[in-house]
Amino acid sequence: MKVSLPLMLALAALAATLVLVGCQSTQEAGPPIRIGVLASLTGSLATNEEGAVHGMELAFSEVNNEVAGRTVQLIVEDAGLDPGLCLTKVQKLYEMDHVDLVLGPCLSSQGLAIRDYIDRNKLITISHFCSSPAFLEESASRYFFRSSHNSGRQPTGHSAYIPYAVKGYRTAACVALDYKAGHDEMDGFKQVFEGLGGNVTQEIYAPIGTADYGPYVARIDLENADFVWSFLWGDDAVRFVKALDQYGIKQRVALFFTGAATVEPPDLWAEGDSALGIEDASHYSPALNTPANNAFVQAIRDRYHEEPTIYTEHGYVAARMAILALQKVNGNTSDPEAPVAALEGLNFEAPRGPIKFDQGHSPTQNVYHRVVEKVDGKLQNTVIGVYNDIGPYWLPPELRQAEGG
Amino acid sequence: MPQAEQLALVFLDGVAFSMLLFLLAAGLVLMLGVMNIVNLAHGSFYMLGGFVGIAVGVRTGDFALAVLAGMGAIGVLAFAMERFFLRRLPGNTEQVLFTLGCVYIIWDLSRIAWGSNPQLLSPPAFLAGSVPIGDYRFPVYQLAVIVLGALVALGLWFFVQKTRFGAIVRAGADDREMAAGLGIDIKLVFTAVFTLAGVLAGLAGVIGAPILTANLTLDWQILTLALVVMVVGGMRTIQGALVGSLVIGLVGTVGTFFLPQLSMFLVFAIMALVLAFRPRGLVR
Amino acid sequence: MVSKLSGTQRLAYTLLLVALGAGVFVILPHFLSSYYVLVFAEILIFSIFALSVNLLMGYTGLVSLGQAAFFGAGGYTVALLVTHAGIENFWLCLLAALAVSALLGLIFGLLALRTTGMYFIMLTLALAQMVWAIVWRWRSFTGGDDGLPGIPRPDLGLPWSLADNVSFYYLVLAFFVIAVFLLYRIIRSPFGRTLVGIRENESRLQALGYNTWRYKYVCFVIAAVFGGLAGTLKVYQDGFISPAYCSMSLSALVVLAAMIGGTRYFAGPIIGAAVVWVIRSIVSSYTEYWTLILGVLMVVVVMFARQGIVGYFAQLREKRGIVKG
Amino acid sequence: MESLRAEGVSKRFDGLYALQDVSLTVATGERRAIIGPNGAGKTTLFNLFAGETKPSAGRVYLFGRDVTALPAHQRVHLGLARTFQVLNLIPSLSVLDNVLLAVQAVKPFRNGLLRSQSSYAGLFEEAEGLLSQWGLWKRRGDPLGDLSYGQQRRMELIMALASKPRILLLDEPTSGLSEGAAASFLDMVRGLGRDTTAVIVEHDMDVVFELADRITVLHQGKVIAEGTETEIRGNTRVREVYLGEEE
Repeated sequence: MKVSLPLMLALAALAATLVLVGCQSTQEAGPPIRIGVLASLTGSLATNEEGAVHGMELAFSEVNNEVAGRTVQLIVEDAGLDPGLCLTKVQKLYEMDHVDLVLGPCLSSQGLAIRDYIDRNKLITISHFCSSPAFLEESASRYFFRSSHNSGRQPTGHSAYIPYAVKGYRTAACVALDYKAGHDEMDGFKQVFEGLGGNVTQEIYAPIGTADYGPYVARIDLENADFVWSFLWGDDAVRFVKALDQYGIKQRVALFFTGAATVEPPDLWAEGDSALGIEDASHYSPALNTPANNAFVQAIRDRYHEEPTIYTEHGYVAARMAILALQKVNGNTSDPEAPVAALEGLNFEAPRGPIKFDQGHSPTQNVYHRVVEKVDGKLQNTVIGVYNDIGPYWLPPELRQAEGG
Repeated sequence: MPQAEQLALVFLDGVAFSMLLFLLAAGLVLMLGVMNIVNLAHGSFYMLGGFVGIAVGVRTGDFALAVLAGMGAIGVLAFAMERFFLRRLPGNTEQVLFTLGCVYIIWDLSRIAWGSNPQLLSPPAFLAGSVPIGDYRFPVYQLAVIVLGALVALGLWFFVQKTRFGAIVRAGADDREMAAGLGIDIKLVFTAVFTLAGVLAGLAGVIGAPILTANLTLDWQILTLALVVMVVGGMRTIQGALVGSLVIGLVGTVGTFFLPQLSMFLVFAIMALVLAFRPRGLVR
Repeated sequence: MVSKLSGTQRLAYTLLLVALGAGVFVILPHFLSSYYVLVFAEILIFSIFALSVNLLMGYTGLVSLGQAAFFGAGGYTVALLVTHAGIENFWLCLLAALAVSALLGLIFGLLALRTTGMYFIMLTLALAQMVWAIVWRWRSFTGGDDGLPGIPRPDLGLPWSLADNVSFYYLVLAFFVIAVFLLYRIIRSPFGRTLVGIRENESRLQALGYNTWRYKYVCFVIAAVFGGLAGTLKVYQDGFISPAYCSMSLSALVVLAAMIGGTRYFAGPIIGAAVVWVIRSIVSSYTEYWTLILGVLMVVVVMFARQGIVGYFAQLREKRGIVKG
Repeated sequence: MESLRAEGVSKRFDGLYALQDVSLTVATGERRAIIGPNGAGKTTLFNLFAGETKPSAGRVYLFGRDVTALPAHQRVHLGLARTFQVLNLIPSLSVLDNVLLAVQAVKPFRNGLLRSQSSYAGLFEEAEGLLSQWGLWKRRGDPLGDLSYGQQRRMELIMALASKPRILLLDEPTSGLSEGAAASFLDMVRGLGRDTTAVIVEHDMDVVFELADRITVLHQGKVIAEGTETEIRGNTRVREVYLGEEE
């Protein structure tokens, strides 16, 4: 039997309205400071991103969830891996929950998708990742900050500088994931390495989600490369590192990667012994042996019974930035310019080391030379060298003249 | 110019990958042939098999146990799905849509249970090394996968060609009269075929885990590749599944080696060519 | 299925309901925050998409798991025209998007409609994955995994800007009404009645003198065009496109929506789309298990309520309303 | 004038001949019965006429036109219609919908996309005419599957007549009907005008002899006799292979 179409449409509209209006009524105007969190809690980054949220929660718990005498309320939204969904969610946070400030999102594509929106609404957003250089350049916003690093320059500049200047390598075969960040990283590496006088002999791009890295590692031309450089993450990183080992590449050529990528935990833990001895340059290591980091690692272990990763630390630092800035303006975000000024003047000790924002809205920080080691049966990135005060635009001294500052 | 040894590496790698695809495509062929359904959760079976295998393998350190657990778990799941759900559905379209719902359920349960971080299973100690090929090396484990795949292919071929049970598979879906004539309960055959396909997918999931890792994107990814294999191989026969797997596995790896920028695309280009010029597949 | 009763009472009743429904849709945005207006526009877009897949699934009996190919084709056509060719004219982009979707439908229809049943399901799925692979791998053209950002809301030369969510909602609503009107006419037309006949007994329809292949082919192309329309609207809403627009999971999601709503009822896909989208955008704020909820809902519908939500209520109404003598 | 002609038609399945070198001509307005024991190839021949299968060799002519390569649906538009031995209707649709589909099939507006089916003048009237004529108008709103078997057989014929065929192929139309129902069905066929040619496959010899002007006898895929009732009754070969067996 047939149901009249208009009836169904009317019912649908009515039902939807009730649901929507019902949802709306949960909001209330009150004293707590509302902080929205955009995290990729479904999809391939879900577990890492849960870690990031844990880091944020830890930071707020350290101040008893109170800033300037007001309770802090975290409203966590799952933005998946979809830029469109992220835009929808930030609108929800701002227009319905009336958040004072947003932490996140993770992916640069998501950050770019919401950039115009937060800029227009002067909504202060502190991303715990979004490492694309675009956020310092064409897509910069006065209201957008990040606690991470700058793809292609920091720490990637050191993944070219250390092999060239310290190790004396002159030729490199490069492998990166075939998406914007991969190209940014590869271009950044090339700029520094070739600027210094080195030669990139191969540029190999693999699509994200490549099931089989056999053909990619077999392509590496070992005759013409002093070392292999790479930027991959997630399952791709695991398969790639495994393949390097199993196909005998690792045994024949040096490996030096960029940080926060190929041999970063938790991927590192899945890679197992195949990753042993691989060096890279990064701005953090969970194995960093400083009082600040040891305390942070211990706190995460106690609270969540998990090992912190770079995501956890990024989340923690983003939340610290928010707390410090809000404290400075006494919790008042009605004029967004005040917290922006406070954020720009931040200078504090993070688990990764000292952080300041003297060159744009991305931290100036240490970069570490790391090597994968096994300690107590567990793989870690042991720090074997420190480069202090590295800005997001860092270039080796030899190249600074050419850049013209 | 690539050296011969590089090509050998890629070729062997492609064959090993083909064998994983074959284990899946063979199950799909059996289900399509006997039950006339396509199990959209077949990629999910593969994924879940990998997760279970890793969970058991990491805890016990016993690879054989991991393989058995993966096969067993997916076998039981498939059995239950067929026995308690598929059987009660009136048509095969409903059955397919049911398996689509299962894709979502298996995905989310796996996410809750194992999270989204990549996980890897170590091959057993006696297969852990690599053998030299010129200046390069090739993992022994992948060679073992090739051997295992070949054995399973042989076993399935024997099963389909030489057993009474296999006669039903050859006769095709709608020939219930024949099954009855042979004194075989067709319902039992359905359960058996669906379970067998599940066991094969679980097996593929576990033995694939040391190569491909186990993660939450595998369900659709593997299903897509297995379906492409079906289209290329002709959907009807175990031999077709084998040929399709080899074509897609080798095109995927060797093609990627020469033209990495066209990886994945090549696989679909082959499918499109087959569809345009041999719409019934390469075999039959 | 036939009701030739057309008393004035019934007419008045229908008109009243139409007016009520239309009124709710028109007034709605003024009671909702901008965010929910956006969600509502998305539901309307997704409804068009679900209606398109249901023309195949519900009316013709062809389960297509590749409908996202057309959604993506429409969306990418617009995105590429805007970002690469600098064409800003909305009508031109829309026309091109519909043409490209139709063309793709013509080609895929030729390949997929050689088969039926399971084979058709597999072929549509594989063909759509081919589109996805092209979009995903052809980075220099489509932006690959990163997608293409920077598609502004359309400028129709109206005195108000569509950048505002409420105005854009009205644009979507207009297209939704047009799409519903056209599709409703199509399924009531001789052509549409023939599709139902094909679904029920194709060989008989051939014996009656119908070239059933051609009907299925035309239906496939029409579905492609409406899929492309939905994709076009979505890309204007998001201002961004990525390979997710033509992914297998989107194809699956829209089939799920049609199933949940009820494939045998015209309004089914609309209700289903609303349910699925509310779960995806609103319920996901409260629970991380929303994928599981969708899956369980699908299984429950397939097992116990094959007529879907609309069908369930229709049966209730039938039980109450009609007393058989 | 001839309506239907087969010339040296053969059909092989897996190397076995279902039909071998069959030739026959049916004149316009004729009532022709095709008989033969089970497996003689009657239904295969029917399917060749209707266009549902293609002959392995030989040609089929419809109203003098070579239609060997023409698919079934196009033959309908030349004026051919058929019924099926096993009920082949759309039980889930209403009686009226079934007839509407049949009537509409040969109308130019059958491809109409945007006008409601109910708005086409004449379509409903024609369907009403058919259903009233054959006594099923009252049941028009019921799902066809709710009708009795005899009524459904009648629907088979109504659906075939809906396209106003010039030649009607009836495949065992009375099979499964009670005597009374069969009789009323025969009345229906007898009521057809002589401008309609009818070819009928039938087991019931009473029906055959009562209806047919001429009879063709098939045996093992070959025509063994053709002629009037008396000729067939007198044919020794036919008695041997067919009538003898049955009686």
